[in-house]
Amino acid sequence: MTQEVTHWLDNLLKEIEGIEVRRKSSRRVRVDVPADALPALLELLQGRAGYIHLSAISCVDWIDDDEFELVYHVWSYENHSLVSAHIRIAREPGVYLSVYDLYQPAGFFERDIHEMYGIQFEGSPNMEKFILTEWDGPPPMRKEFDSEAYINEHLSWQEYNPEWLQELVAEGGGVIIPPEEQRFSQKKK
Amino acid sequence: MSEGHSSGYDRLKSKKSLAEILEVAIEFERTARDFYTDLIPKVSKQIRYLVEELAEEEQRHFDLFSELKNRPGLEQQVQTLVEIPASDKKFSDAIHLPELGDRPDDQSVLQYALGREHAAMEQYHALAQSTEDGPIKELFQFLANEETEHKNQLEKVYYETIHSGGV
Amino acid sequence: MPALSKASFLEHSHSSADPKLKNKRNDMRPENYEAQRQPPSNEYELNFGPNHPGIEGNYALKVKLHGDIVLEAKADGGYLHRGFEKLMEQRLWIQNIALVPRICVPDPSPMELCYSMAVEELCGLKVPQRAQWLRVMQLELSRIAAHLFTFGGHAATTGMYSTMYWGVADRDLLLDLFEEFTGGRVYSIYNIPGGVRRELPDGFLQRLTETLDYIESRLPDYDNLFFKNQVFVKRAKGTGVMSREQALEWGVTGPNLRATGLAFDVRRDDPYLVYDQLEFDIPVEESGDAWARTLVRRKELMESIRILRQVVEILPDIHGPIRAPIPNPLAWNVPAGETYTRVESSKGELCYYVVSNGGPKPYRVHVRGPSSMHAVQVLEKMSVGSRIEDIAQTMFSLDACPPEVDR
Amino acid sequence: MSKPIDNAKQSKQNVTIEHEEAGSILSPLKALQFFMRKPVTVPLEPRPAADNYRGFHLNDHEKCIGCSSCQKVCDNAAITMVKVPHLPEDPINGIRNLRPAIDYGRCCWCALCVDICPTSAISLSREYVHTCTQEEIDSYFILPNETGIHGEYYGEGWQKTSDSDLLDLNRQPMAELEAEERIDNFNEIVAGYTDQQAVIEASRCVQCGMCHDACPTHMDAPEYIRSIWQGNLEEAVRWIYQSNPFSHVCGRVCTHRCEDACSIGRRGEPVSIRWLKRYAMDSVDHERIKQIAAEGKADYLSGKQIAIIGAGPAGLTAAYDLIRKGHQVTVFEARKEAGGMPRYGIPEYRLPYDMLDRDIDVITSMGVKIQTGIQVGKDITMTQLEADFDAVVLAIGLHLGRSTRVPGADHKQVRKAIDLLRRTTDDEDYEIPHRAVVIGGGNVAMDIARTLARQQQQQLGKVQVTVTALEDMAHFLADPVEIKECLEEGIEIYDARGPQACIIKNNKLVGLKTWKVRSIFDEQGRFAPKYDEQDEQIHAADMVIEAIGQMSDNNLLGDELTEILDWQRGRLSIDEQGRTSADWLWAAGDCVNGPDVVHAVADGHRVAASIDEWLNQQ
Repeated sequence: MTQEVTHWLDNLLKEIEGIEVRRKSSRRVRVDVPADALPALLELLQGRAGYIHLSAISCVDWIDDDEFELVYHVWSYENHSLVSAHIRIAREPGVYLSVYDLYQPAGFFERDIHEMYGIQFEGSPNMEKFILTEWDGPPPMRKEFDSEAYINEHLSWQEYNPEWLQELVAEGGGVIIPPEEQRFSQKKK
Repeated sequence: MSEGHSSGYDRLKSKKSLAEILEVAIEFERTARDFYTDLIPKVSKQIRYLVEELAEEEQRHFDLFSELKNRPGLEQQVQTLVEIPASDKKFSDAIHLPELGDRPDDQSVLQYALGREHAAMEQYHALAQSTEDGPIKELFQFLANEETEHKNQLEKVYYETIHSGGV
Repeated sequence: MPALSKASFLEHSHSSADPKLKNKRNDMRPENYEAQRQPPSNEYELNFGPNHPGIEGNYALKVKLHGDIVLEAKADGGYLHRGFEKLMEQRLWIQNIALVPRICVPDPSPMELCYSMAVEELCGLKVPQRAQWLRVMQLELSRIAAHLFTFGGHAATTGMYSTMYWGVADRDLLLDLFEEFTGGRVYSIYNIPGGVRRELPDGFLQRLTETLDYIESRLPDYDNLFFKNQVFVKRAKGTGVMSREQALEWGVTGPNLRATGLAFDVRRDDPYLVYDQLEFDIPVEESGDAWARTLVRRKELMESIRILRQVVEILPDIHGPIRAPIPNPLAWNVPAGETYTRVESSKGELCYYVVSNGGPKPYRVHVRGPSSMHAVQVLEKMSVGSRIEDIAQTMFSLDACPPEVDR
Repeated sequence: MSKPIDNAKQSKQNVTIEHEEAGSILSPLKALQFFMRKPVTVPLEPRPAADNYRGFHLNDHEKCIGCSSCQKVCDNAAITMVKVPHLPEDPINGIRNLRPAIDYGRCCWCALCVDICPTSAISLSREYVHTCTQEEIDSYFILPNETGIHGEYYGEGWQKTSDSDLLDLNRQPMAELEAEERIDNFNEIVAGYTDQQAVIEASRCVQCGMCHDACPTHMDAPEYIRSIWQGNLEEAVRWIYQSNPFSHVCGRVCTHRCEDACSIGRRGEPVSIRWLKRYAMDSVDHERIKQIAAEGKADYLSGKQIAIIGAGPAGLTAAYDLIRKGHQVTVFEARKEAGGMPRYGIPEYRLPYDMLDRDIDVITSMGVKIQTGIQVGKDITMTQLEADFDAVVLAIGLHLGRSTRVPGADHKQVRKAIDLLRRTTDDEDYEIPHRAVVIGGGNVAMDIARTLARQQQQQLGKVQVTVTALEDMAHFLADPVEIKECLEEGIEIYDARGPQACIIKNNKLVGLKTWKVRSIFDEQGRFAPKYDEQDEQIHAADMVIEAIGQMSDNNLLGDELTEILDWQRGRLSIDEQGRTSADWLWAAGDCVNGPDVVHAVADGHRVAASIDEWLNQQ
């Protein structure tokens, strides 16, 4: 991206209130905006700067802050740069606006995030289940959902009892550290 | 100690019969055994084990040598005259009472014991050297080995006790 | 749990917001599926997949048809969902290198790379030059293998199974190469944050060259059998057409986008590794149909071979380590931060959004598989109006990879 | 959306396939040419895979030490550690009889286990296939050995290479004073780690716990190292205080058996466990350490009184444990200050005494009373202690030096190292020799040699110290670092020299006569030097210092008690809990175990636990 375009983009972004722009590299820009300013920002980026490709929407569950972070990665085929717009929304009720009207790919990402994190995107065309059709537990990508605990509770480990193991047990040996203990526990004081 | 060894010096001649040699040897072990046995109550309890072990070992040698001397079939051999080596004096001297003081410590006891074993080892070794091949030479070699063995054991105890190491 | 009797899946799926139906999650199971009398109509519903030879992977397209014309289509995923993104949050940074290639079976190498690049960026690791060239080699080999696989699959959808056999057999030669230099035939697990795990075996470049020559010599045969085959040409032309505007609007990338005439390729336009030092062209086609998409891939084979030949030439002169020093993987805290890495896989733009909170495990890994665009919304839209026999072809011509969607 | 797209970059096509034109309905028939070709057939018999192939696991049971790093790095929890009783188990040398068993229902063949293995015992084979029916599912769980899953060795595929090794085999370097900076003073030599170094060093640990098993007091080293790595130093101190209240001392002068057992040390330099402990202790505020140490202290008094003789690591550790349990503890110390052997045996350049004071301060701050300058046996008798206290602990250390008693060893210029070190600590003057010869090859010998060297440099401006040791360099009992630093400081070391006599001329000591040692160990590996009497040397000296061995001053027990107690080969006989044959008397530390700080700490814990149990039963 040329210097000129860089300046032009920076100036453009200044139009949004409460925006924080960080240029991470020549082709990566991080933008933090208040949640309610995001649609305007995207509109600006798309309409005036050629960021027509929504590469992805990523969701991060910052459970300690009681917030979800939504990151909108948009790419400009003209500027050859990728802007990642970060917003934070409250974890409860976990509702945000759909950007489907601006970017059609948002339909998939919003549906996915809804399924995995339980965030409701108002105005998104399709909030149906897609991957977790038979799942009625909590949205599994939320940090409070402990999938390892769930697995240990609902499924059992394959039991083996080969001859060599029986021989070792007869000798006084055998399984000492099962893998789940090594992985899931840490020495308690 | 009994009077038996007071005349020991007289018996030192250039040649001795095997019987005589064995007698001195038996005397050597006996005096040592008695010496250690007497010492047992005198030393502090913490090193008493050492003196007890030494007394036991000397008793074992005493028994061994006595048995040898009286072994049937050895009557002929015990009369054989054997050239006595230069170490004989040192060996015979060791029959005398040592001066370890009232309450010897472990190191003094060990040093004394080592000295005794060393003298005995040299004596038998020299006897074996000066004897022609045959059962008598083998006997001396056996005795020399016995004493060497004991001395080696004591040396290990000595170094382990005194050079406690790693400090 | 009461069986859902009267609602078709289409009706049902619209009603997920209805609390009364919330628990009826097993309605899709055969034992809960009651035959129903259709209303007098020529419309009917068909489950296309998840187990159907015309479907790429375990995936389903549920279509509503009038005669053999598709009125409505719904993509149905989840059959391959293994919860990779969640799993990655529970594994050490390094452990994920064994996990990521499994997200896309036919083209696993870009997955490894994209993840490794993200970790490297977060840690500020500088990847040695030699490792970068080795990575390019791996990626391009993987692209060739993936394209051969796709042609095979695509040909099979039009009944041309010989091409499939050829494609799979020739791909096997590439797998032999993978086995030799990465230790694994399908999942190379060759990348590691910081570089790659193995130096090349002796004489490898020679064998690589031989295989490239062979693959190249086979291309005319493929052309005769498949690409010039009038059965294929006639079936593919005009099938699954997407205009450039539509492609852009739908977020389509990769060969599918290039088949609409837009020469966009992450390797050139957002370069990584040493792609900016390599000479290669970006093949495009204009018509945006199944035929164009397949042809773009066919041309990309040549470009990949071209790139690999450059690698063979340059690699012997690139010396030095193949991995930057990395901390003990059992005690590796990646500095807090986030990064969005992006590579061009055989299917399009593959991105990883990786977040670290400074801990020993990733805080969040979001995998943006290229197929998540063209295997869901785009496929749904493009299927409408097509004929039932073209569904499979459309899907294969898009090179939809369901595990990328399911993750 | 109708953005104008810049297509200028669209490149020219060099591949042209004229499909429509050239393609004909007959093109596919060209494939018929292959009809006559000989088909490619691959024989069914097994063939070895490529050299780098990641097949099934191979494990060299001789090399494998059972550290379970493979299990930790395994992605899929495919590795189970199995005890194999017939294999050797040796915690001191860092060997466990655990071996990894692999569940091929879970393994993903990533080979991270190979890349991390500290011993490089694991590799993967060049074998492709294993499969079975449901009935034979047990065949998916194997204990790999050198031959592979089917016992048919196909050769090693993926092995550890320097490229793929995931372990950092090199230590963080420790900043130290150079020889010329340290030779004229007693400043601490080792600088300690910086924050960054400590985190990097801590990150080298694979958390195998070999160190924990080898440590006499079983310190939770993996846990405190992990805490250091995580930057949680208070947590590290908390872990440290679980097992060792003498960690300022042990962080500096511990014999670090942990490091000898460290699995990283199999191929590289072991993790600097000792310096990491020191780092954690030095980094946390002393007042905070006191609070952490006091966590969990009983908030009641048991009413029991315990006397401890000797305020060294063993005695004070016992005191620390006992006061935590609510007992009242009085410690009797014969010397001017508490600290025991660390204060009176270890020079300050290795252990600054204010660090020792901190450890002691933590213990006294919890309510332990220390009475210094009280000689048991003289100022107070054992009988009195027995009467006044519920239990007594004897932890008197080894304060008497042994003498070689070679001829001339009774000369007044033949001194004992431990006496001189004590005098140095207590600032008692003694005449600094111009030429000193030290007898001994252990750490005490090095301590006195280096102490004298410093004093010579300070007072005479010149170092002339010679160390003679029975052992050869390869078998020195002293820490290799001590030897290295000795040499740096200009001290001469003559190894394999056995002292024979102190040469005295005109009543003046002039030197030490030594013989060459031919061998120091017998066939059984016991200490039994053999000399070469021909190789004799005289080492000139105006002072000979004997640093060969130490013993405890058991006279304080008195004849009567000595007679009552059971003894075991010269040492007080104790049971596994450290209790003597008298039910009120326990013994701990160097006086029963020989010299070792961390062992003394372990002892202190042991007797405290035993006393507490006994008191609770009453």
